[in-house]
Amino acid sequence: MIPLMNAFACLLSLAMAQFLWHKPIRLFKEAFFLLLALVVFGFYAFFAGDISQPDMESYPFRMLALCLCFSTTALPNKRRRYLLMAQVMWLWIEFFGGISLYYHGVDMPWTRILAICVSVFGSTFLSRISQGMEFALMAYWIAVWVFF
Amino acid sequence: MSLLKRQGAFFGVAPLKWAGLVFAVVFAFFLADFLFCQKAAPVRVGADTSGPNTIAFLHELHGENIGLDCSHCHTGAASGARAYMPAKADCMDCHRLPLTENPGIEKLDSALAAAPAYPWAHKSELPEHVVFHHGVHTAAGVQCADCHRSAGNAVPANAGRGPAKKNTMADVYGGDNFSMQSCLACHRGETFKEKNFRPAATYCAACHR
Amino acid sequence: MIFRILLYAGLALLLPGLAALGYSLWEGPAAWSLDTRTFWGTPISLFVFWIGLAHAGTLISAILLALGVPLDRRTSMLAELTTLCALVVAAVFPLMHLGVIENFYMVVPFIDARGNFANVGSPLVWDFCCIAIYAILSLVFFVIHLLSDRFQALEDLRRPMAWLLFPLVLWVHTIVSLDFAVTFVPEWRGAFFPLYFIAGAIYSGLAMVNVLLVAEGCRVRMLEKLMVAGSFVMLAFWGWNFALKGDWNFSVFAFGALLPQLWWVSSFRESAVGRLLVSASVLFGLWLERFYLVMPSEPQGFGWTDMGLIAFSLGFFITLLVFLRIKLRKPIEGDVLLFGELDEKPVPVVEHHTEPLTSREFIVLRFPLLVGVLVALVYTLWAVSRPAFDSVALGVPHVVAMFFPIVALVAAFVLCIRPFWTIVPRSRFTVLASAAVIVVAAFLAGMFYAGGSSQKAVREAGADIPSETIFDGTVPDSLHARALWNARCSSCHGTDGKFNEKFIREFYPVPQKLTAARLDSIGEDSLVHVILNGRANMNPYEGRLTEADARALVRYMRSLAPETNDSAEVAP
Amino acid sequence: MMAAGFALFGCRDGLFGPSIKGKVKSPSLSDFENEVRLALSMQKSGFNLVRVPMPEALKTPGASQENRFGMAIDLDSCDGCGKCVLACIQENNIALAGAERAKLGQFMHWIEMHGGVPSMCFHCGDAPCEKVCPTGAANHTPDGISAMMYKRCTGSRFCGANCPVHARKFNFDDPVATGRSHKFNGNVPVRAQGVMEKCSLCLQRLQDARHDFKALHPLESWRGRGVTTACAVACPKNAIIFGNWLDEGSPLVIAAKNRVLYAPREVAALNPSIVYMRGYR
Repeated sequence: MIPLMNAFACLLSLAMAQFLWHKPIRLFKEAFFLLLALVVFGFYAFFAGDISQPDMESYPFRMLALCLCFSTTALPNKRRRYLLMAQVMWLWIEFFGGISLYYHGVDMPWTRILAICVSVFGSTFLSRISQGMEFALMAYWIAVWVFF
Repeated sequence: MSLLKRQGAFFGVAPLKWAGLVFAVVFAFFLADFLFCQKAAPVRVGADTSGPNTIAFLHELHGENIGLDCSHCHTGAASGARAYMPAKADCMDCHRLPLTENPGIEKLDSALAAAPAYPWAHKSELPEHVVFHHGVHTAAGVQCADCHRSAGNAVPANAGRGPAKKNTMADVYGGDNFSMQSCLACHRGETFKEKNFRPAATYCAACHR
Repeated sequence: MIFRILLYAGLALLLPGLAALGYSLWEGPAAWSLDTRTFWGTPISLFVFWIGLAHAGTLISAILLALGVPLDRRTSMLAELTTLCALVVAAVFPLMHLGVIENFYMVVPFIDARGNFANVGSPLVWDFCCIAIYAILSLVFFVIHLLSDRFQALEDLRRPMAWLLFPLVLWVHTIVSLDFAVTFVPEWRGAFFPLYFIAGAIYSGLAMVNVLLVAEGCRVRMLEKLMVAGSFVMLAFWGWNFALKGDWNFSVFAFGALLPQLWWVSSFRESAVGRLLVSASVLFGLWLERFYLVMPSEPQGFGWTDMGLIAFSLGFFITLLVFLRIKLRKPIEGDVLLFGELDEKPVPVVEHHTEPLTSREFIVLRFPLLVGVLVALVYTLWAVSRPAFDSVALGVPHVVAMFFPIVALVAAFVLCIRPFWTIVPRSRFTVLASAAVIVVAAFLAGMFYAGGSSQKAVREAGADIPSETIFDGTVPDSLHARALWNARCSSCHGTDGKFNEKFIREFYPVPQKLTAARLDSIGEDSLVHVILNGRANMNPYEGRLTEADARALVRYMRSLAPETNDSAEVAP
Repeated sequence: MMAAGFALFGCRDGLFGPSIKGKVKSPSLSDFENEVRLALSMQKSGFNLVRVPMPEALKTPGASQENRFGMAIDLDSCDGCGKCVLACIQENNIALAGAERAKLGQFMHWIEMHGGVPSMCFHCGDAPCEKVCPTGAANHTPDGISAMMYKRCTGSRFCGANCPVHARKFNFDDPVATGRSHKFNGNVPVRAQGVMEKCSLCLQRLQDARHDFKALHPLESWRGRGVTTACAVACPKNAIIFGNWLDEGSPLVIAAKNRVLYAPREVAALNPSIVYMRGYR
C-alpha cells in the first residue's frame, strides 16, 4: 500500500516537474508553479495517505524536493549546482524532519538519508549530464523514493 | 614557507609578551573560578574560650588517646543521618568524676557547672536541598577524619585535588571546604583511591531533593 | 533627515518598552500572559520573529553572493546590518524569559567545576550554541564586507565566507524550528517546520529589507518580486498546516498573503508609501503568525506588559539600526551604487565546466573545513563522555545538531585569522584591546566554570538536640541495637563487650565480672532499669534512650557475653 | 539598557533585592483545604485511558534492574475524595496558587483530579520532559523516578511545554515572599521562584529509607520495602498503592498482578511508572 502511494506520488512529482524552469524563466511563473505543485501534492498527501501518521507531516514537501530534483535535469545552465542543491534540500527535509520525529519515537530513515547522500556525493562528480545520466539519476531517485 | 615566516612573526617578535598573554588568560580563568566558586567558611568548633569560666574543648584530649570514638559524643555519627552535638548530660557521663589530678580541675568543674543543658551548636549546615547521611558513609568504611580533618591526622576534604593542608589550629572540625565538587570527586572514585571504597551513586537525586 | 525621525520614533517606542522589560525582569514570567498550556508567550514569539529577520538578512546577501546573483553593496550591507541588529534584539528575549535568569549559564555545554553538563539532547542547548556562533560569524561577515573595499584580501574572503554562512543560516533557523517540532504539543507537530520556518524567515526578511530600502529612498525590484513570490509559497505552507491540524488564522492570511497582492497595482507599487504598506503588512502578518504559533491556547490576560515588550523590541531594533546606519554612512554609501533593474534579464552565464571539488571556494575552504570537522568531532566525543550522560541514552540525532555550527565556527576562524593578521595595524591600541578581549573571555569562561554557589540553610534553633532516640519508630532490631551499643556504651564497655582499657582502668573502679550466667540471673528487666536509671558508676540514660532501646541493648549485651565463666567482663 | 543589564547579571529583583517584597505570614491549613475544595469543584475533564502492560525494568544505561518505583491507582475503589491532594500538599510544602490564578484553575497541586480520578506525573520511562530540559535539571534516577533538581533548573519551561499531560507546575512568583507557602514538612525545601515543580514520588521518603537501610546493611540491596507515598497513606479507600514494580513481594505487584492496567492515551506509549487499575483479568 505504502509503496503504491509512493509510486503515484513519484509520478505526480514527475508530472509537476514538467512545468518548472521552462524558458523564459520568470520569477512569478516559477513561483506560481511551485505553489501549484505544492497544492497538488498537499491534496494528494491529504487524500491518499493517513494524515495522523507522523511521517506524513512532511510528505508534500518531500514530493516537492523530488519534483525539484527531476526538474533540475531540464535546466539550461548551472545544472550540476542546482541538481546538488535540489538533492540537498531533499536530504534536509528527510534529515531534520527525521530528527523532529525521532523525539516522538519514530526511527530516523537512515537508509533513505544515506542513499540520498550517496547520490549527492556522486553527482558532484558529474561533468556534463548526458541523457543517459539524467535517466540513471531519475531511476535512482525513484528507487530511493519508492522503496526506501 | 610563508607559514614559517608567519610563525616567526608570531613567536619571533616577543615571546615574553605571548607568554604574558597566556599567563593572563590562565590567571583570569582561575581568578574567576576562585571568585565565583562555591564557598564554605571553615568552622572552628570547640576551642571557645570566651566568657569568664569556660575552658577550651580539645578534641585530642577526648579522641583516640582514651579510646573514645566520635559517635560517643556526636550521637548518630556512626549510624544516623545527623551527627548530633552532645548534651550536657552526655558530658557529665564521664565528668561526674574527677578524671585528672590536673590543678585546672576546679576551673573545669566550675565551667561544667555553669554550662547550659545544651552547650554546643552546629556551626556549619548543608543547604537544605542537600542530603548527607553519616551512617551510610561510616558503613561504607569512610573514616570521620576523611572529611572532618582533625589535629591528629590532616586529611582535608579536598584530598587529591590539592595539597593536604596540615592544619595548625588546635581543633578545626566541621564543614570546612565541603563542596559538591569534593563529594562528587570521591563518589566517582577520583579521590581516596588508596582506600578503594565501593563505587557510590552519582545521579542527582541520590543527594538532592 | 528620515533617519532622525526614525531615531526619535525608535526612542519613543524604546523607553516605555524598557519599563515593560524592567517590570517583567522584576516580576518574572508572571508579568506577561501565560497559562498552564502556554508556557512561553510573547517573549518567545518575539524571539522567533526577530531571529527570523536576523537570519533572513545574511541569508539574502549570502545566498545571492554565493549563487553569483549580483546585488549592490548598499542593499546587501543593509541586509547584513538588519541581521546584526535583529540578532541583538532577539538575544534579549530567551534570556529575559527564563524563570531563574542567573542560571542561564547552565545551558552552555561547557564543563563546570561540579562536573555538571548541559543536556546536549535539548533543542534549547542547540539554539544557544547555534545562535551564538551565528552571531559571531555574521558579525565577521559584516566587518569583512565593511572593510572589503579597502583590502583585497578581505574581498577574496567574502565568497568563501558566504559559502560557510549559507548552510549555517539555514541550519540555525532549522534548529529554531526544531524547538517546536520536537515537542508533543499538538499544535506544533510538523516534520515540515524546518522548511516552514526558513520560508517564513526569508519572506519576512525580504519585507524588512524592502521597508529599509523605502527609508533609504530607493528600491530593488528583484527583492520586491521575490517578496511577492514568497507570499505564494507561504500560502502553501499555511494551507498544509491547516490540512494537518485544522488551525487557520484569517488575520495572518490577510496581512501575510492577501494585502501584499496590492503590489500588483502599479500606482501602489510605484509609490514609496504603497511599498511601505505592503512590506509592513507582511511583517505584521508574520509576527501574528509567530504569536499564534507560540501560544497554542488563547492567551489569557494579554496585557500592557506584552505590548511593552513588543514596543521594546521594535524600538530597540530601530534605534540600534538607525544609529549604526548613521555611524556607518560613509562605508555603506561610499561605494558605487547600482540600484534596480538587476534581475530583468538574467545575464547569460557561459557554462564553463569546473572539475568537481576544484572550484576556488572549495580550494580555499578545504583546509579550514577539515580542521572544523576534526574539532567538532573531538568536541562531540568529549561532550558525550561527560558523566552527566551516565544515565542518558544519547543517539546521533541528539548530538548532530551542534556539529555543523562548530565546523563553521572553526573553519571561519582558520579562514579569517591569516588575512586579518596581515591587515590589522600593529598599533599599541589594537594589540592591547585584543589582549584585553581575550582575557575578559577567559574570565567569563572561569565564571561559567565556577558556577553559582548555593547558600547555606539556616537551621531553626534546637534542631541540634537529638530526639530522645535516634531510631524512632519500630522496636530496634539487633542491628539497631549494635549501632546503639557502639554509639552509647562501647566507650566504656567496649564494642566487643571487653572493657575499653584505655578509659576504664585509668578513671573508673573496675566493675565486677559479669558472665552470661550472671546476666541471666539478674534478669532483663532489672538490667533495663539499671540502664535507664543508673547504678554505682553506670550513668542514667533515662530520656536519652527509650525503654525499647534499653531492652534491645540488654539483649545485645547478652549476645556479646560468652557462655563460659571466665573473662567475660560485660558489666552494667 | 539597565534592564537588559539586569537580565545579563540575573538580578531578578532589580536593585533592591527581595526584601522590598516584605515578610508575609504563611497561610494556615484551612486555606489549603479550601483551595483543594475549590480545585475539586473546578476539576478537569477525564483522560481517555488505554490498556498498558505491567511496567518493567528500564532499558536506559545505568538503570537499576531491581528497583523501579511506581504507583497503581485503583479506579474501582477511588471515589475522588481528594484527600490525597491535601496529603501531597502537606508532605511536599506545595504553595497556594493565589486568588487570581486559582480563578483560572492554575493550581500548584502535584495531584490533580481529572474527572474524579487523581492524576500526577506519570514518571514516564522515556520522559519527553527530560529529553528537552536544557540543563538536565529534569532527569531520571536509576530506579525510575523522574526527578527535578530545583537548584539546576533555569526555568526555561520547555519541560512544561512538552509534558503531554501538563503535570508540571511553574512557580510564577516567590511562594515565601508572597506568603502562599507553609512549611509543613521540614524535610522538603520550598521551591524558589522561577523553577518548574512536579510530583517527586515522595523522593525524600525513599532517600531517607534507603540511607537508613544502607547504614545498617551496607552490603545488601535495598528494594524499597516499607516505603510509601503521602497520597497512598492518606487514601481512605487504599486506592493508591505505592511499590516497586520489579519486587515480587511489593504490595504494588501483588495488587496489580491480576488487574487490568490503564494509562492516559497521551503517555501510554512513553512507558509510564504510574498506572490505573480497573477490573480483573
